[in-house]
Amino acid sequence: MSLAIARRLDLTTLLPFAATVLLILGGSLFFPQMLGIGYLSQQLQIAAFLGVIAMGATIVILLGHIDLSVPWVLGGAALISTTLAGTGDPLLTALAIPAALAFGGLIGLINAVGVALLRIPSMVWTLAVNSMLLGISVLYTGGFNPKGEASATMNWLATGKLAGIPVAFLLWMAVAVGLALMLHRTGFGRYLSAIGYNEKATFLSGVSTPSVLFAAFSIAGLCSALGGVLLAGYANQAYQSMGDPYLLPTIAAVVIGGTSILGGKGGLLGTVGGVFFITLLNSILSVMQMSDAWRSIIFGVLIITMLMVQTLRGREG
Amino acid sequence: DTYRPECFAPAPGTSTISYEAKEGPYKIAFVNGFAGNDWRIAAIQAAKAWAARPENAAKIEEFNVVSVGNDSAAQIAAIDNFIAAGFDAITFIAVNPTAFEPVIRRAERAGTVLVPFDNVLDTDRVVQINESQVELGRLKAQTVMDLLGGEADKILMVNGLPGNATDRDRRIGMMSVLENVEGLEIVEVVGNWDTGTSQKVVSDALATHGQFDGVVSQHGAAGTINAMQAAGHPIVPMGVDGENGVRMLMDELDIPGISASQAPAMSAIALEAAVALLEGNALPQTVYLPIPQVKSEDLAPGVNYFPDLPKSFNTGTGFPDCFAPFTPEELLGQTADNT
Amino acid sequence: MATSPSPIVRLEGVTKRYGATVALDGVNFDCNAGEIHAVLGENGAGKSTLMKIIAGVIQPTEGVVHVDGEPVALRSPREAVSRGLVCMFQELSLIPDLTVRENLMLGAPGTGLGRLSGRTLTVACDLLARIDGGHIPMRARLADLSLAERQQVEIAKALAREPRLLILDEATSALNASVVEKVFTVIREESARGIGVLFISHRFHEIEALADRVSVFRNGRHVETFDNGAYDYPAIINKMVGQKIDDLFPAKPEAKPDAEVVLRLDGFGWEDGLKDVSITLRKGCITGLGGLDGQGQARVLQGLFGLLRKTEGDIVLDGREIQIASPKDAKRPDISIALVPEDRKTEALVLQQSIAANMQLAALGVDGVPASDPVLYRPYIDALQLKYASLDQPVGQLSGGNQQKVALTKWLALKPRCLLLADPTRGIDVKTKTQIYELLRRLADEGTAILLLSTDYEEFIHLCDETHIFYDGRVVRHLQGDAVTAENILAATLNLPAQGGTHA
Amino acid sequence: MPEFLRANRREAIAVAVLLFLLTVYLSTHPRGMSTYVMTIWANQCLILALAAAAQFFAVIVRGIDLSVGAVMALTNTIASHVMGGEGISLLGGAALVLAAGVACGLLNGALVVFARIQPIVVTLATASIFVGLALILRPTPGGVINYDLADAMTLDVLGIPTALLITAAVIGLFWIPLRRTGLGLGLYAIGSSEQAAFQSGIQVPLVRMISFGLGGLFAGLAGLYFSFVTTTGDAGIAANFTLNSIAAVVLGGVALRGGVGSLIGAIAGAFILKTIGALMFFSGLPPLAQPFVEGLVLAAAIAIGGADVLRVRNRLEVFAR
Ligand SMILES: Nc1ncnc2c1ncn2[C@@H]1O[C@H](COP(=O)(O)OP(=O)(O)OP(=O)(O)O)[C@@H](O)[C@H]1O
Ligand SMILES: Nc1ncnc2c1ncn2[C@@H]1O[C@H](COP(=O)(O)OP(=O)(O)OP(=O)(O)O)[C@@H](O)[C@H]1O
Ligand SMILES: O[C@@H]1[C@@H](O)[C@H](O)OC[C@H]1O
Ligand SMILES: [Mg+2]
Ligand SMILES: [Mg+2]
Repeated sequence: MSLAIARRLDLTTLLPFAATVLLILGGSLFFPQMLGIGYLSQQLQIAAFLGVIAMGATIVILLGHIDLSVPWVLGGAALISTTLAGTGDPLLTALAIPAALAFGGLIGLINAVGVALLRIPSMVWTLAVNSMLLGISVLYTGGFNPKGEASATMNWLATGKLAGIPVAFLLWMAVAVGLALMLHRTGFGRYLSAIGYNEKATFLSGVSTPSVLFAAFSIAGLCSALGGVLLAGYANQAYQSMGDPYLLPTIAAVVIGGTSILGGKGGLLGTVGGVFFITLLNSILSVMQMSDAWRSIIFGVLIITMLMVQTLRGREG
Repeated sequence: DTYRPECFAPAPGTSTISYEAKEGPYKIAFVNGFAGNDWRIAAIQAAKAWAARPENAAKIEEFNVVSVGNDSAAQIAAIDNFIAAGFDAITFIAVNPTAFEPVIRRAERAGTVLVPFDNVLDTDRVVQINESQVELGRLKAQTVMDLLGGEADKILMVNGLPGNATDRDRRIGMMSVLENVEGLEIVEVVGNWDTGTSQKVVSDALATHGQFDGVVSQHGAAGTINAMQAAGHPIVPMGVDGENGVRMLMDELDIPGISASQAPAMSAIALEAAVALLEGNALPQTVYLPIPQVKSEDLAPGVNYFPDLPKSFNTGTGFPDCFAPFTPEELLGQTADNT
Repeated sequence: MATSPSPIVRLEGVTKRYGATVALDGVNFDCNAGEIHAVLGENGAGKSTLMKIIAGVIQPTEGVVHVDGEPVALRSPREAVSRGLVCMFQELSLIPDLTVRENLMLGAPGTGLGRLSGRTLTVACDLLARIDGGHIPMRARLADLSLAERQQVEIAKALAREPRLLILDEATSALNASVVEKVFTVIREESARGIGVLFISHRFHEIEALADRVSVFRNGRHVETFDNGAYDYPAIINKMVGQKIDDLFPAKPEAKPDAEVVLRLDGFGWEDGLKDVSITLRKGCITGLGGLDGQGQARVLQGLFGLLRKTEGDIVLDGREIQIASPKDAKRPDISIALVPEDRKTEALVLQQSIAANMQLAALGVDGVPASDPVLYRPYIDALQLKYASLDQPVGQLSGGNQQKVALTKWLALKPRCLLLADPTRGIDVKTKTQIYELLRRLADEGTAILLLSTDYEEFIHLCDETHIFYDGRVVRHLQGDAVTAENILAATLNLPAQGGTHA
Repeated sequence: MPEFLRANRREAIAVAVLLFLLTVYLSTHPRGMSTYVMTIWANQCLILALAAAAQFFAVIVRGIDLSVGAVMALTNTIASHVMGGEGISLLGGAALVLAAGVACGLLNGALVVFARIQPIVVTLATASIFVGLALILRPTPGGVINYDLADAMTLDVLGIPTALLITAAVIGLFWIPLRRTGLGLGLYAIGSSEQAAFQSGIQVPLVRMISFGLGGLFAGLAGLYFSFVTTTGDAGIAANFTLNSIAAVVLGGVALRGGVGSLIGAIAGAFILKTIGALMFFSGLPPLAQPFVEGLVLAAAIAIGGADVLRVRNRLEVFAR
């Protein structure tokens, strides 16, 4: 793994990290506090929500696919976990997180059925799944309106600290390392990018490509669900469309991290950098009280700049 | 001289509108925009609860509710469809305040009564039901400033969804107060009416701007409070909206201030207004409903907030001056599957 | 053989580098109007690179290209075509999702972005007919054609552009002898009309039959150009590979009809593509599958590799009947069937990935196989003499033939019990061919059952112990021993009565 | 004819599905089939259809355009500034609006062709920029479009909805002819195999730029027609249309891997999508159940397209899709 990481430590991967550092230094000119532990560890915590989701997204994108069901998988998981925890019943409360994750995994499987078996483009199938989930949660909330509450564990995961480090961040890193091991220790990572480049040839190499797709999409579902659990623990509640702000930033983080949207090329480490960059950028634009118009313009321009640098490097190397 | 002014309070300097009476029972539709939002779900529930009350049910032949998403063209199409289908009145939450002039003309021709509410229109040609958004903002800011004895150095202002008239007016209302406090630094962040987003941006604001003397916020203030707690920020006066979770926190933490809500139950008032107009009554063109509000000291579980309902539940369950507020049971009694 | 003094193209000191690799090295070369000029060389010698430069696909790192004595910069195929330099590419220039008709019209001379003219089409159509492609439906999606059919379309497309110099880069590699003969007739007529033809092939009998002059390349260098017939095979091969090769094919052991049966197909069928095919694979025996393109022979391979749903008949392995539901199944140690597919670029390899990654892809996850251990592949890389810069180099950078070697290594490393090969020597140079033939023979002797689909009848005659000839989804002839002759094979492929052999 | 149907199978299915849904819709509509009802229906369908057309020109050359909605928002806000006037100024205004659309498209194209960044990523970023500009032009919704012009474009001619006439014109006067040109062929060639297209002598960069330009043009048209329907400017419309335009092209049988499908299909797909939405109006479904049912029908409609893969009997053929 260390070896695999090392191989991935090329400059494209480091780019977003470097850019993040520049952002912080730039921002600190206006707000010296940005160099303070308080602000930085807070960014680690907030980055974790996007980060966890982006880990799953990276895996799906490596396949050359995309998962647009993130928002309402996240929302659904939050709704389920808070509903169970809200009952106050210790057993159900204990089930809150597992149930939410199970939900995420299940939706992942449903996504995979459409993509792997029916061969529907993930971009539209996951979109359709997303709108069904929206429908279900509207139906559910409107029909039952159960008391919702994040469990103590959820709060701790989202807002707690271990040795001064946000638990959410540690959790994210755990997920990242876990997946990285899975990618590099087993053939899984190989299969992902091989499929991302040429699914037919991979299938003809005796790889059960559908199983790989199923695995990848359910991992993505799990990650989105975990993101939902964390966000519910953070806001200490679930609410409709709480996942909407996460879809496009997730994709942005992955591609800024050097993973090719066409599949095949890329990795988790780059995405981690991409997540830091997006999180810091949003944070700084926000505290600068930039008008919304200018915020989105700057956001777009910076992303393009990053990608240009990336492709330029790519062409030299 | 207008119908039930205690409820349908005229906005300052507004005109009156009336149509000639029609025979009931009526066909009425409620055309909502986006549905995946707790406030809107509550609004739909309130509308259905209203239609289910016997005294109203008697007056109604058909009642349709549709949600068209954040697409003004689709909303125009929906309204046109109900006009075409010969509906007597249509209430709606406008996706866009300026997109409905042609529809209004077509409605007039067809003799269909239009009653926008919540997100209303920039027009004086139809009766509109809303709380004064400017007042809603002003009220929160004023209360906070009063609690601060009229003086403050730094105020945090959490705005709603940008590019949206409702958000604009509420901000204008807050500014109308805060601008007059001299030496006041106003730090604005964009919370998008979203608890999680508010929590993030407020955390950042606290980390970079340090302490605030007070906070004024639109929807999502629960996030704002969480962030302040996490940052160990002292309790300061707050003006917030009316979600259940926010009131819980206010009561629990003894946060001084006010919770004034844009109440989803106004969907029912809009229907009430529609019927009143169809029955030939005159109403103010712009109705400013009495803003449901609670000072923190008056917060009482089960009365103006509900510990065993979700935090995302909107407490604005009615306007006492208009009719008995809906009980949560009444709202939920309307489970989605018995229309 | 008309060789006008003024060459159409002349290359002067042309060098092409790809990073460290030198694909072409200071090449001087010319091709005259009215001549058929064959280019020979082992895999990776630089033939395609040469052609791509003349066709404007790539630009030389150094050196000059002269067209009609004028130094020119050919920045794109468009410019080359406008000067009458038309190439029929080894990796085809056809659009999979367009119909045959649309492909023939695409970028045809005179059609810019504006209105399309049907004129080129009519020309192309009758050309297609003349090379035996008359049956190919104009409305068919190109992707739905077999490789051979696609090559026929590509040839017609190239000819229809009224070339002054026609470049054929392994244009006939998947075509069968009878079709190739027709293509040659057309080419001869064209050159008789004063058109220059540059011609790459790894099949000697083709070159002998066609070329006026022959140029030999080795390691990116132009070794020599001479008139056809000036040297004999061994001499030419010597120039090509820098060593003597006495016989192309290994000695064929006498038939052992009673050797133990490894794999048996009984009444195998699938839709209308395959009807009642029964084939027996014996230990130490190489079995050939022949026939015109698209007669179903590839279907047999696909069926045995678990690619066809709802097949009829039985597959019997070591006496027990087995079901093969997918390539993963086929790969299972207890079945252990390998397929080296027909189209290396889309089916056999992941071009963007490294040689190492490609070789490991099949072995990964097979228990008891150390997939990531280079030692596993070394013997085959050596035996096939893969020409590569580094194992981390993307396979896409390898020459056509060397890509094929990677595809073979990938599966051979698994030591399959039964090896299915679809035209494995297509685009492979003689030297490598001999290596592959020896390898196959050795594997067969070690007990691997080998099913060899081929478009080169020499392989049936000299390599295979027995051969099944397909026609319209059936085995129409089962040739063994002395009955395996060029005449019989050709007759059988056309389903004509035989002068020997046993009817299946 | 059957031959023709087989060749255009995807479009044929889409049109069939559309006719079915439309029949259901009209039969649930109390007013039933009438010019008014058809006009309402056609208007909102055409907006998405034009957006889908924009998406089509990105997808056909193997791209995705996440900025379609954003360009609509930008052009819509521009229109709300320049199309309130009278007479000739309106023409100028419309020209300006469409020019802006084309400019956006060309910017996307340039970043794809010259900076070599993947279309989906480029447009993800430019979308953010375009929306920002739109917000500067219209911080909150406002402005007007000349009502007479708006009426002319959104009502009917002799009982036929203007929107349907426009749709017919786009297909008959623009698409069918384009399909018969080298450009039309080039679009498909690039989308299907860029290398092969290049080797066949297609000027890949040029054709790609043109394709993105056309995409921008149609996004501009969509923004313009949206302006006619809503008679005002609003920077907040982007989100809806982008993803829906993608769903629409797929419903219309356009393959996201490029090179397959037709503008007719894309347009049909858009009409299908909007009709599914319209079905809710008089469905009598519980309001809170409607979003779910809508999603369900969408999923079903998409799955129908995929279903035939289950009948494929050569496992390799599923990869060709
Ligand atoms: N794009 C590329 N990048 C790097 N090296 C390349 C590239 N294309 C070709 N080469 C190298 O250039 C050399 C010549 O390749 P070329 O394709 O011309 O060989 P060839 O004579 O056509 O072989 P074959 O008979 O197998 O087709 C080979 O060593 C090949 O690896
Ligand atoms: N994906 C496909 N879809 C439809 N038809 C196909 C497809 N692939 C091949 N065909 C047609 O089916 C027939 C059999 O094709 P195929 O090329 O596999 O036969 P084959 O035995 O491999 O011929 P050869 O190996 O000599 O090229 C051919 O006529 C071909 O045009
Ligand atoms: O008025 C707003 C309502 O329209 C939105 O849906 O939720 C937040 C409210 O303030
Ligand atoms: Mg070659
Ligand atoms: Mg074949």
